[in-house]
Amino acid sequence: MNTLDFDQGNTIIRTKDLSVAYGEKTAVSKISMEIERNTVTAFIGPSGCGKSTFLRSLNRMNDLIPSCRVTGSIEIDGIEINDSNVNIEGLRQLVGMVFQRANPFFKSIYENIALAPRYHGIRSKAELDEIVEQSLRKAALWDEVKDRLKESALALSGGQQQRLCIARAIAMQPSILLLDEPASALDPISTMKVEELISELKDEYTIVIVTHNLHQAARISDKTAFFLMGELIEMNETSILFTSPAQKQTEDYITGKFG
Amino acid sequence: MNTLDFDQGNTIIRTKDLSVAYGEKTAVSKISMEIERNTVTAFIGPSGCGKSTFLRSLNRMNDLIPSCRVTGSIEIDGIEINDSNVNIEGLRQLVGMVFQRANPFFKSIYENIALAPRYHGIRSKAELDEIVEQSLRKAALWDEVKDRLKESALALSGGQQQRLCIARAIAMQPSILLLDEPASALDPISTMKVEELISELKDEYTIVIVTHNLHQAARISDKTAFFLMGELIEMNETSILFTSPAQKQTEDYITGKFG
Amino acid sequence: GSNNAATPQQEQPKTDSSAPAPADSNKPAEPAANEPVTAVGSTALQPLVEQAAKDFMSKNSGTQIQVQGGGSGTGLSQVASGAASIGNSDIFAEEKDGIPAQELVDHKVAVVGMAAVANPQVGVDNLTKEQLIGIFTGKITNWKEVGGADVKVTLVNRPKSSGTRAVFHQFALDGNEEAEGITEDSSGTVRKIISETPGAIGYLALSYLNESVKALKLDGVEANKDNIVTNKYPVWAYEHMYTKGEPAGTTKAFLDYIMGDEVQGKTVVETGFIPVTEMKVERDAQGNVTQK
Amino acid sequence: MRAKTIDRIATYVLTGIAVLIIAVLVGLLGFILTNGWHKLTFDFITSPPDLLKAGGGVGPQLFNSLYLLVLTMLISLPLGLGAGIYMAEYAPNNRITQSIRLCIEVLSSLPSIVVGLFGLLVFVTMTGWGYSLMSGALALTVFNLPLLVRISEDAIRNVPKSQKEASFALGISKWRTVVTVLLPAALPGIVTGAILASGRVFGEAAALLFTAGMSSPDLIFHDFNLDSPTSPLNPFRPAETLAVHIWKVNTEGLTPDARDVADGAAAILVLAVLLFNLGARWFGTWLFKKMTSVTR
Amino acid sequence: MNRQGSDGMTMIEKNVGRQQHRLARDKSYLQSKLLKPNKKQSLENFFGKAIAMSCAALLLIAVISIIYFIASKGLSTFFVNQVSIVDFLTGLKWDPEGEPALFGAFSFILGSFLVTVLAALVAAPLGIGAAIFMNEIYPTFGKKFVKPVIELLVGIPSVVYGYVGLTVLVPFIRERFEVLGFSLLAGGLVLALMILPTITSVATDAIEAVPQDMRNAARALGATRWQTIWHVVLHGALPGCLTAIVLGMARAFGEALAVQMVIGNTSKLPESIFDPISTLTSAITLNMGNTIQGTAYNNALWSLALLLLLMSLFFIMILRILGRKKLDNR
Ligand SMILES: Nc1ncnc2c1ncn2[C@@H]1O[C@H](COP(=O)(O)OP(=O)(O)OP(=O)(O)O)[C@@H](O)[C@H]1O
Ligand SMILES: Nc1ncnc2c1ncn2[C@@H]1O[C@H](COP(=O)(O)OP(=O)(O)OP(=O)(O)O)[C@@H](O)[C@H]1O
Ligand SMILES: [Mg+2]
Ligand SMILES: [Mg+2]
Repeated sequence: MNTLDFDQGNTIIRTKDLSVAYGEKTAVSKISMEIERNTVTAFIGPSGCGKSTFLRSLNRMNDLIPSCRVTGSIEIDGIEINDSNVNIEGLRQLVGMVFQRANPFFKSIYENIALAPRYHGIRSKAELDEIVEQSLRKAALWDEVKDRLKESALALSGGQQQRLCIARAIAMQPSILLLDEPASALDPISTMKVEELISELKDEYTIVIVTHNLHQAARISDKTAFFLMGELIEMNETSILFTSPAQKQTEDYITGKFG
Repeated sequence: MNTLDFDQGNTIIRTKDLSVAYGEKTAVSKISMEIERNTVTAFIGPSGCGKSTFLRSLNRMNDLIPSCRVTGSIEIDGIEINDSNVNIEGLRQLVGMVFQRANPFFKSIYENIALAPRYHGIRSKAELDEIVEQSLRKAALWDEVKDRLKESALALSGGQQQRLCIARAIAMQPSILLLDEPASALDPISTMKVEELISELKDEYTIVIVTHNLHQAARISDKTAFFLMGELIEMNETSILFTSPAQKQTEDYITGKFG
Repeated sequence: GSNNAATPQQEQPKTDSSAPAPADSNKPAEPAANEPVTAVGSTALQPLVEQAAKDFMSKNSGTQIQVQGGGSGTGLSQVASGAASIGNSDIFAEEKDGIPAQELVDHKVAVVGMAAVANPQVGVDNLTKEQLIGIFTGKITNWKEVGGADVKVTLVNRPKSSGTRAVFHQFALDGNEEAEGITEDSSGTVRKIISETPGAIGYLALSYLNESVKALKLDGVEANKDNIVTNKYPVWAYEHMYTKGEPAGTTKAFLDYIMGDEVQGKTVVETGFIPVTEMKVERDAQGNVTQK
Repeated sequence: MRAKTIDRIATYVLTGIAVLIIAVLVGLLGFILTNGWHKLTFDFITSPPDLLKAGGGVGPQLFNSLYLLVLTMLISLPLGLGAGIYMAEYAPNNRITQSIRLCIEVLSSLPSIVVGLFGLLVFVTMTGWGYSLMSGALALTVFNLPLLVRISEDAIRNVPKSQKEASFALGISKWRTVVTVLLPAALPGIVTGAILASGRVFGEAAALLFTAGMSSPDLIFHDFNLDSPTSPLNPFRPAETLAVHIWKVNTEGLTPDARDVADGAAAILVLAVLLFNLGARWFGTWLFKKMTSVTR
Repeated sequence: MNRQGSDGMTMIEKNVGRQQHRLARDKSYLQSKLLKPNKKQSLENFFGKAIAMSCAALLLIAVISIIYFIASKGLSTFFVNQVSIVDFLTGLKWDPEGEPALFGAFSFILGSFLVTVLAALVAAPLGIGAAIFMNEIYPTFGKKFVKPVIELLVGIPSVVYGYVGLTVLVPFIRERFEVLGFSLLAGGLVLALMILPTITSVATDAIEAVPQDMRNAARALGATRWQTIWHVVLHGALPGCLTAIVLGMARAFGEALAVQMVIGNTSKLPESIFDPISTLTSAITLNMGNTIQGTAYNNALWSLALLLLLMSLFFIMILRILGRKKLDNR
């Protein structure tokens, strides 16, 4: 179910002239980008520059916003995902997402994790238990919650909630993982664990992460894309982009941080 | 110089054996701490360790949570703030707060800022306009919103919303400013601006900031307090704490980040 | 109609609302403007009283007469407790428990006749009393048993507390208990149901009869004014307006007006009642009939 | 792709439900409006009813309905809002609050006829007002209040907690927080609720039979003396409303066109409710925009 | 650094001066702020609370007086007129003016119960389904068209519903099923139509209140729209939906005029849903105006009202317990 057709070369996501507008307001304009399989790509850029919007169009979450119009093309593994014959649920299962704000369901911790696997056909209790435990372990949350899996997820602290959301996405066993500032509410230890996890998952998944933490981007990503005012200014190997950016704006931004 | 009355010491906030529990669960246990006037104090520690809870008890925001019980003493300028004769509104006006999650009012940008000053007695339109502009400038938001002050604050991006909340707290002209991860949703440029702002405000305000970004703590704070599982493990000059922590746990935490 | 009721008041606004109204020379009692009269009770009697009140007010400007429904029970309770000046009732106060009948003064203002009414398709236009009782007590369940079409009988009753039912029960069914059936309070609804439901039978005041339903003769006697005034057709009742003690002032003037020729001769007939003044017999609360 | 199939079936079923409801509702509205359409003349809407002959109108009844609605809302809205605020923000979590809550639910389930009889005993008889608009308005208030309380409470509770926190953190007192932060945000919900409540008030008949009465004096519309029994604005005069009038002509009406009058009155009632709804909706949106600057 | 300030001081001097001033001000300012009993604020809070509380108190008084009134009247059947409670609740014969007077209200109780349950069974799935449709399936059309139409229907007076039921539904049932027409079924359907708007609007509000974040999270997990609705939206909106049903049932229970016009009002036990029935409300409305206050008959009607009250209380309780159970699962 999850296995993509691998003979298409190494590019897994390819956008071409992708623009996204909310009503009259263009949030992302004409971005063309290629993302390679099993890499970590970081999106950086100032607040409001359209990183989240771009990310959300990769699994068609923008479909849910009525005013939102997407133009241009997005191919995942050579398949245009905005085509009408694409199975959106299948797409979203393949392309997992964790949001900027933690959004656990009004359900127990266990149910939060088990929901998606159950949707996707896993019924056996033992199997679900296993998935829940594994996902929570990967998200570095297991030890903290193992004794209260039946309690409401809303009783967790902000950071715990966010890690729960990551665990929830992992439980679906996606191929691509979109992370919208997953660590902005996490403490360094959890952040470190998540960063480790991301590096670990790299062999299995393609990961795209939005972050405000340039250190984090530098530490974990293979490639970095710098956005400004809805445009993609520069995208390159992380080491190159951070050491010798091609664009003045990128340099300003990177050094500005420590100005 | 000689007119100043320095004999009361420089401590503005002093807690003694402060414990906070949510129902049965103790979130903060027996913390004694002193915070000096016109300094920046950073709280660090892993997620769920009680930083927010401690912070919230400093302006009695915990009063709002029915299950929450606060024991021990908190003195601000020698006055026990949990006493019944303390004017809570006055306290909260003196001790401004910005939350982990941006929470602008469902009102216009202008109204978001002007609400508190108006409530606290400023009626003249010109004066309010001035306060709104100054506060937004200080929060590095003025240029982005000056043309749409009458629009809803909810139309702003996450980062803009958070800066608006900072502006809103500043507009009240508090003496103490509590910031609960104010920059966790901000991009580096805004973060830098906010950090600069914090350093600037230091001569006027006493600032307490919760942050997960150890760099940030190191850059902006005079003192740093490290929390773990509801306890205060260590508090010291920031330079000392980060270079030669007295406690093993502190060291683990600080270095763990880059483990 | 009501338009002429409003016009005179508009012509002489307010000024005379405090002064006593010019009295009609025929009137033995003088209506006083500052004493509003309330007539409450029977919904069946309400149209007559309301129309009479309108005409009365337009003749005696400045007087206020409020007419309200609520049911005979409400009317009797209210007048007995002094909350209303007049209590309109379909039945004798003596017939209701809990009413101090001796404190109330009865003014019989009209007579209402009632007929057993059936769906036009039942194929019967006359019933003997035995047949009628048989039908209403549930012993006869098909119209063919009384020589009509082969349709099931559907009873349409009035509520147990209703004055109409009490009259029908007493004078048409001779006190035999009705079987359970559909129960409706209002004449309009009863008529509608009977006209639409095959095999339906019920009873209506004569004023509500029209071509959509068929009024049945009882023992060959048609329910009409001529037969009622002589009690040849026995299913009829008085409409009462009770006062607590002897009426005075506007109340008396209004009651006198209703008993006068103008109302008895016109409004009473128009509203489908029989003028009490034309009755050749009298009936008391126990049902004893005496010739006038 | 079982989930997908279920999703499609569910969509069809839900759409089917919506279509069914719309069909029934449109049929119902169409039935009422087409039946009454020919009566909707200026004369019918403005002239007083006739008791015996055909050709009467419903002018005073229409006015009474509107005026009674205004009176009821003037009384019940502040009370409902106040109690809603109390329940949402001040009520301690204890037995008394629980029992208030229970009382509200019980009250909202009271049959309106019982409220009417209660009104007859207390407002009509005990106060000595007689059958009057005021008695009617108070009876309607009794039966309207629980709905308004529930709606305001829910609307206030649904405002995110972070709004309240933000306001408290600015040193704003609780009352002012409620008034300046929570209420504006809760307004659309409250307005929706008030519309629902008004609809009920407008169409209520049973509770009014025994309180506002079943007849109306001939109103003199230029008479502004509040004491005068013929002044339209006098709150202590009896007043038959449109809904009561429908009931009356339906049940005991003697005029040959009783059916027509009822049809026409029902059509007017439906149209009035429609206009009122649209007006209130527009007003609610306008107010929300005004108070929160949020366009929705 | 050594630029001149406007009043002749250097920047440093100015800064130091400002700081001194600030510190000096701070001490007294802080303490005064903290300890000053702020009259305006506490007054405001006091009055706010007082206003809100008196509204709630008024509500309580109204409720208590009504309950007292109904209970005192309704209980006098048993304590003044000496009717046995058991006979009243289980008796099959209702003949208050007979000899001896019989007060068996079981058929009314059963009728009210049946008609309400039938109405809820029809209206709850339809109403909640419509609410889901309006929020989740086709929001633009739903909010712009369906919702206003449904809200409009709340305003249609019950007599009109009753009249439409009488002229359309009853003949339809009569011809379609060859029965009388006046029936439990007709009453249930008319009531279902009447409570549909209530259920729909309240359920809509509840569904709207579920945060968009939740839907996003579920959709991002690849849940279909229906799965999102079923597991996340309805789960979150459940208390609200139950409230909607309670409100609807309460309305159905208390409805008088419309039901009375279509159920036939026969105080016999129904054998099928095509049989005419009688309800508590119809018994009250049919007889209340014709009976004399204070008599056994009148008191018995008040007992029916009291029963009505108790029965709705019973429903409220059941649903509350249900609601609490569901909430715990969260
Ligand atoms: N639902 C929406 N409707 C209208 N405008 C929106 C919406 N979401 C975002 N925008 C606008 O689109 C622009 C890009 O927003 P986006 O959330 O993608 O920025 P971002 O780079 O993720 O910012 P941040 O770092 O603050 O999260 C912003 O100007 C924002 O105001
Ligand atoms: N309202 C509440 N009710 C019950 N428990 C709570 C509540 N708020 C916080 N807690 C618990 O109290 C503990 C401390 O929470 P707190 O929010 O103070 O942590 P924190 O250090 O701010 O964490 P983070 O960095 O994730 O924000 C946590 O275990 C949390 O689950
Ligand atoms: Mg973003
Ligand atoms: Mg925190």
